[in-house]
Amino acid sequence: MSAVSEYAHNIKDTVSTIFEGMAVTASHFMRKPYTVQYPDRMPVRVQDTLPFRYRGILEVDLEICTGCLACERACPIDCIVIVADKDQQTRQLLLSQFDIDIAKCMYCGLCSEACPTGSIHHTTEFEGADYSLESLIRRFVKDPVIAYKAKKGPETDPRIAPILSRGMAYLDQWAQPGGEKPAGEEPA
Amino acid sequence: MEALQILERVKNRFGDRVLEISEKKPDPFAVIDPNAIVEVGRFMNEDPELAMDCLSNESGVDYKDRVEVVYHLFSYQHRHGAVLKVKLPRDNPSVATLEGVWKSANWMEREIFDLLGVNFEGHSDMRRILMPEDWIGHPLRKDFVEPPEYHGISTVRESPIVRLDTKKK
Amino acid sequence: MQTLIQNLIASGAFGKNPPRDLVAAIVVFVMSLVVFLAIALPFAGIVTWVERRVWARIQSRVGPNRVGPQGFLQWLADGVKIVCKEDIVPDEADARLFKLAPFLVMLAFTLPWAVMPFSSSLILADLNVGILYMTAVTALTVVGVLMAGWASNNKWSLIGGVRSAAQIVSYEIPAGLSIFPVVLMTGTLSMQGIIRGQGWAPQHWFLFANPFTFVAANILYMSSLAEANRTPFDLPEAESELVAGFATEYSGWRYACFSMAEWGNLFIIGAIITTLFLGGWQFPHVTNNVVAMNVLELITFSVKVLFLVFLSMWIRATLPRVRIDQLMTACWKYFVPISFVNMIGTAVWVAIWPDGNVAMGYIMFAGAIALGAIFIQRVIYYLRRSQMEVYLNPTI
Amino acid sequence: MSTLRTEEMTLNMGPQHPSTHGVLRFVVRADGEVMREAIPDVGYLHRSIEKIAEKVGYRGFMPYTDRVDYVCAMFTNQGWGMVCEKLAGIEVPKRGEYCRVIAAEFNRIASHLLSVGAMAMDIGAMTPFAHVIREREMINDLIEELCGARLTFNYMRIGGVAWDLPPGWREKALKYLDHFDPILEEYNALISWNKIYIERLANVGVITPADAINYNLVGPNLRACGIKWDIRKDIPYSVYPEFEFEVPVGNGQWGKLGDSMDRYVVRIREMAESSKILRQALEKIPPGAVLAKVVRNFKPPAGECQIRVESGRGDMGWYLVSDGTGYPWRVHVRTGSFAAMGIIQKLSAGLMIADLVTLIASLDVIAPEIDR
Repeated sequence: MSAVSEYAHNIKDTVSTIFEGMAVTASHFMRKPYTVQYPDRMPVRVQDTLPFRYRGILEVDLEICTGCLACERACPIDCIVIVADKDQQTRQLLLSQFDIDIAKCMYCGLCSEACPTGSIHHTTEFEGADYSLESLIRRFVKDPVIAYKAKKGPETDPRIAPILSRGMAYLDQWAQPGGEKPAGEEPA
Repeated sequence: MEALQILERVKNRFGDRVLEISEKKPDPFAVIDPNAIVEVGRFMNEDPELAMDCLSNESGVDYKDRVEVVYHLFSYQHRHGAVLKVKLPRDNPSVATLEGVWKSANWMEREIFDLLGVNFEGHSDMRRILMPEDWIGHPLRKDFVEPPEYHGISTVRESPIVRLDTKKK
Repeated sequence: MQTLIQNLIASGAFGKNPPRDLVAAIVVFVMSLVVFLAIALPFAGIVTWVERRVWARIQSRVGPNRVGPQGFLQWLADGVKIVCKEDIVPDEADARLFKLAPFLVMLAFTLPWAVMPFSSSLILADLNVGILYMTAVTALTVVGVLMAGWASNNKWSLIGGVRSAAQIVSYEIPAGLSIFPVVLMTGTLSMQGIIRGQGWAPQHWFLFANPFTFVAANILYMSSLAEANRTPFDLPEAESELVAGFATEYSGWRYACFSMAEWGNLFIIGAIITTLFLGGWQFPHVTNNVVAMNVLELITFSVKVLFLVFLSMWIRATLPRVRIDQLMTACWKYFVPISFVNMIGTAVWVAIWPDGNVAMGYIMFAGAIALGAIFIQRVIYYLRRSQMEVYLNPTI
Repeated sequence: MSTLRTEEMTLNMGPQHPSTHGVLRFVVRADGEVMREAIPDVGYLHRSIEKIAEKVGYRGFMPYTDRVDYVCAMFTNQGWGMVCEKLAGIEVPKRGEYCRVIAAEFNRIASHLLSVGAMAMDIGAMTPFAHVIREREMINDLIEELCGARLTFNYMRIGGVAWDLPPGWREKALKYLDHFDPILEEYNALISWNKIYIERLANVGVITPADAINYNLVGPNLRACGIKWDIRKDIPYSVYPEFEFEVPVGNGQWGKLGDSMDRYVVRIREMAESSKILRQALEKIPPGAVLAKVVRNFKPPAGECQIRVESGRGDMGWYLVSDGTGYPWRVHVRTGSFAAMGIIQKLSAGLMIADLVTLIASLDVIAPEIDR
């Protein structure tokens, strides 16, 4: 390419590409903005729009906690502390402490995968800001409670049954490790 | 070429300076005399049938009784790879640098020096790379104990959860 | 202005026989204050809000919309916030120069308003060298910016300051040369004189007078952007390279001075181009009422200027930044030679058609409309291609 | 004419600087605008992830791998999963592999989007960055639905993936891809073929093919030098052999072979190829389990192995030494950014300060991946 034609080409390229770029940006004036006006200008709470698998702040349903310590063992950073002792007289497992340090929790979901009943599970709650690290500890046991013991047949206790069915549904959708659960959707 | 054939070829060339060939799956490797590693490296780089033009990975492993430096070589030309190892004493481990053969060794050797304390002789820039310059110790050594504080900054955060029982997990 | 001073003295507001110079000084001071406070500052403020909204729309965002209706008062909130902030002078900085620099930049921003031709009679001073004065005082910025860069005692600031100096000094040349064609055609440097040389209709604007002036207008616009440190020539404050360039160490109201001058300068750029090429305040004579006529002219002028301001925002949202050597290449290898060609071409044009070529005006205007049509077609093409309704998150 | 006396100045760029993509530091020796040398200083983001691996065990390390490269965490997940599977000889179910590929390719698009957007921003164009972040958000929404997190996915497990595709997800993903392809074209019109942009990138930081191999550059950086090398094609893993896709290589169309523009264009083209792979994968995905049966207390046999994954930043090497216990003896990650960082000092001589910024961006350096 001779110098003159290169010179002319440079000008032409510059002008035409800028023209094209301006057309793209101009077209954006006519499109809707994408941003979400969090938190006060949304029709619903953002927590309600999050997908089921969203890994938010952990929650424990003590009613169906078996005290098996699977979650405590699965946790890579030891943010779950469970104290479960066998009562010498009643021969029952007594949960006297179930604390989760959600300041330390990294929301990996390994604990809720390990849970046999779906007792420990993630919620869609994510707004956990607080003023001190101590206040970020979730203490689930107020008074020592007896751990849940799986029954042979279906759960009959009307107080526990709905919680357990929720927990099992949670496990179903979470596709328990092992992969035995059927696929969530039909393949093409 | 298969990895084992490559290692055989090196063995034929260097004889007993190739100390050992392990055929263990999945990655067979050859243990090289630390004094010969540059020679072996250069041979593998320049030999037209091996043409190991890339030092894909260099890492150090601390085995409590020795320190190993592992070289993963790769040839883009022939699309084959091989693994070399040198075994070094745990006190003052030192081996010649491969920087002269593969430029990529420069940073990887700095990292090994930093984290495992292997000294690479003849390296152009043997400084710590990831840890601060004034850090004491080499963190990936198995006997490394993390200092409780660094420049007055605590390196540990006590868990605010107090176990109700004294049982240790 | 003269008559105003005479009337004031005659009315006895300053007592009997006041010194004439004193009255003139007071009048000029008050008038400039009014122009500055009533027009320049709010403009600089509002334009920041407009720019942020324009940017936001281009970037599929909403932009500031919380303070006031549609966030209109955002600029006031920002202003109050920034003025309340601590004014930090770094220990190692050259304190005197450091404090002085923002004033110089502000000076360069305020002085051009003296010759701003808002309408046929709304002008502080119709200097007979108006346009020359305008280019001269806007170049004062370089002193302030260089001073700020040097005094900050920060290497990034210094680089920013030096870049700015190199850039503004270089781009003065194509800018100056691009004014020449208009001066050649009108034979005057007065702002009002240049505007009176054009008509209200687009085909009578100097922009469409001949091909050379059209190119000159574009070069002048680009050069002015460079002088005002706007993208794609915002090297002095290139935030990805120099953090904030010469303004890195500034805080509080001193920083506000810099940014205000930067945005205020947009108006000045627009005003220069409007005056020279877009027919200024020219409006068809629809009424004999002088006040109404002036208001209409003011609106015309403002609309044209604001369009150019909007254009610069749009460009800023579209284009990346050039490198310093490319900046110089663009100036010395492209803008300057082409400006010379423009100058000579216009001179020949004027020699052939001393009163201008009316047919050319219509042809150029038609060409511009055709270009606009192609542009709109491209915009529609991109709109059709994109399927922006694919919003996966149900919250939107 | 006597020569102009100039003085070299030392500039400290970083660790907090707008364009260092994380926490990097460069000691720049410059003569005015022209650099003599830029010496990278890394380690500000060192979190001793390799040491952590020795403490938390095989399963517990999976969430930590997300932090190795948080921009494309799927690949670090996959790398860790693959190296454990190779050592223990675990076969991943077909559907699991497909899920891995789908998640990983979406993540590759997201990673490349961030890379090219950040590059545009470093050059001074703000709008493309906002646009790519918008696209990335849409991909993140998809991935969030898949695995519940937007950045630190922890999606894969040793032996497969944790979660199957949720109902209706496939259609959503396909719909997104239909949206993505025109957007890529629009993006190109806006920035890639812009003359200023090309001028800024062409002939900057030219890497010769020999240098690229010698410095162990990987992924798009290597391909930009004209070397047709992609782990997905050349050392096939997972189910990649079942897909048809091109390996884009640099051709020096805009300047010299292996310049910044080539690296940029390779990333742009790779996004289109990923989109192709995704369409095929979403069409072909077979039924079945997604996770192989792995004992809960996973203990691979003693031994060592290395695998290579084609991550967003190229060939990521995982080296694992096991002693047969439940905790890895040694894990080493060889990452693309680490190698890319090593070549910057060599490339920087004679460039301008503004070019250093584009050079870092074009090598797509991510600070956590360097420091681990």
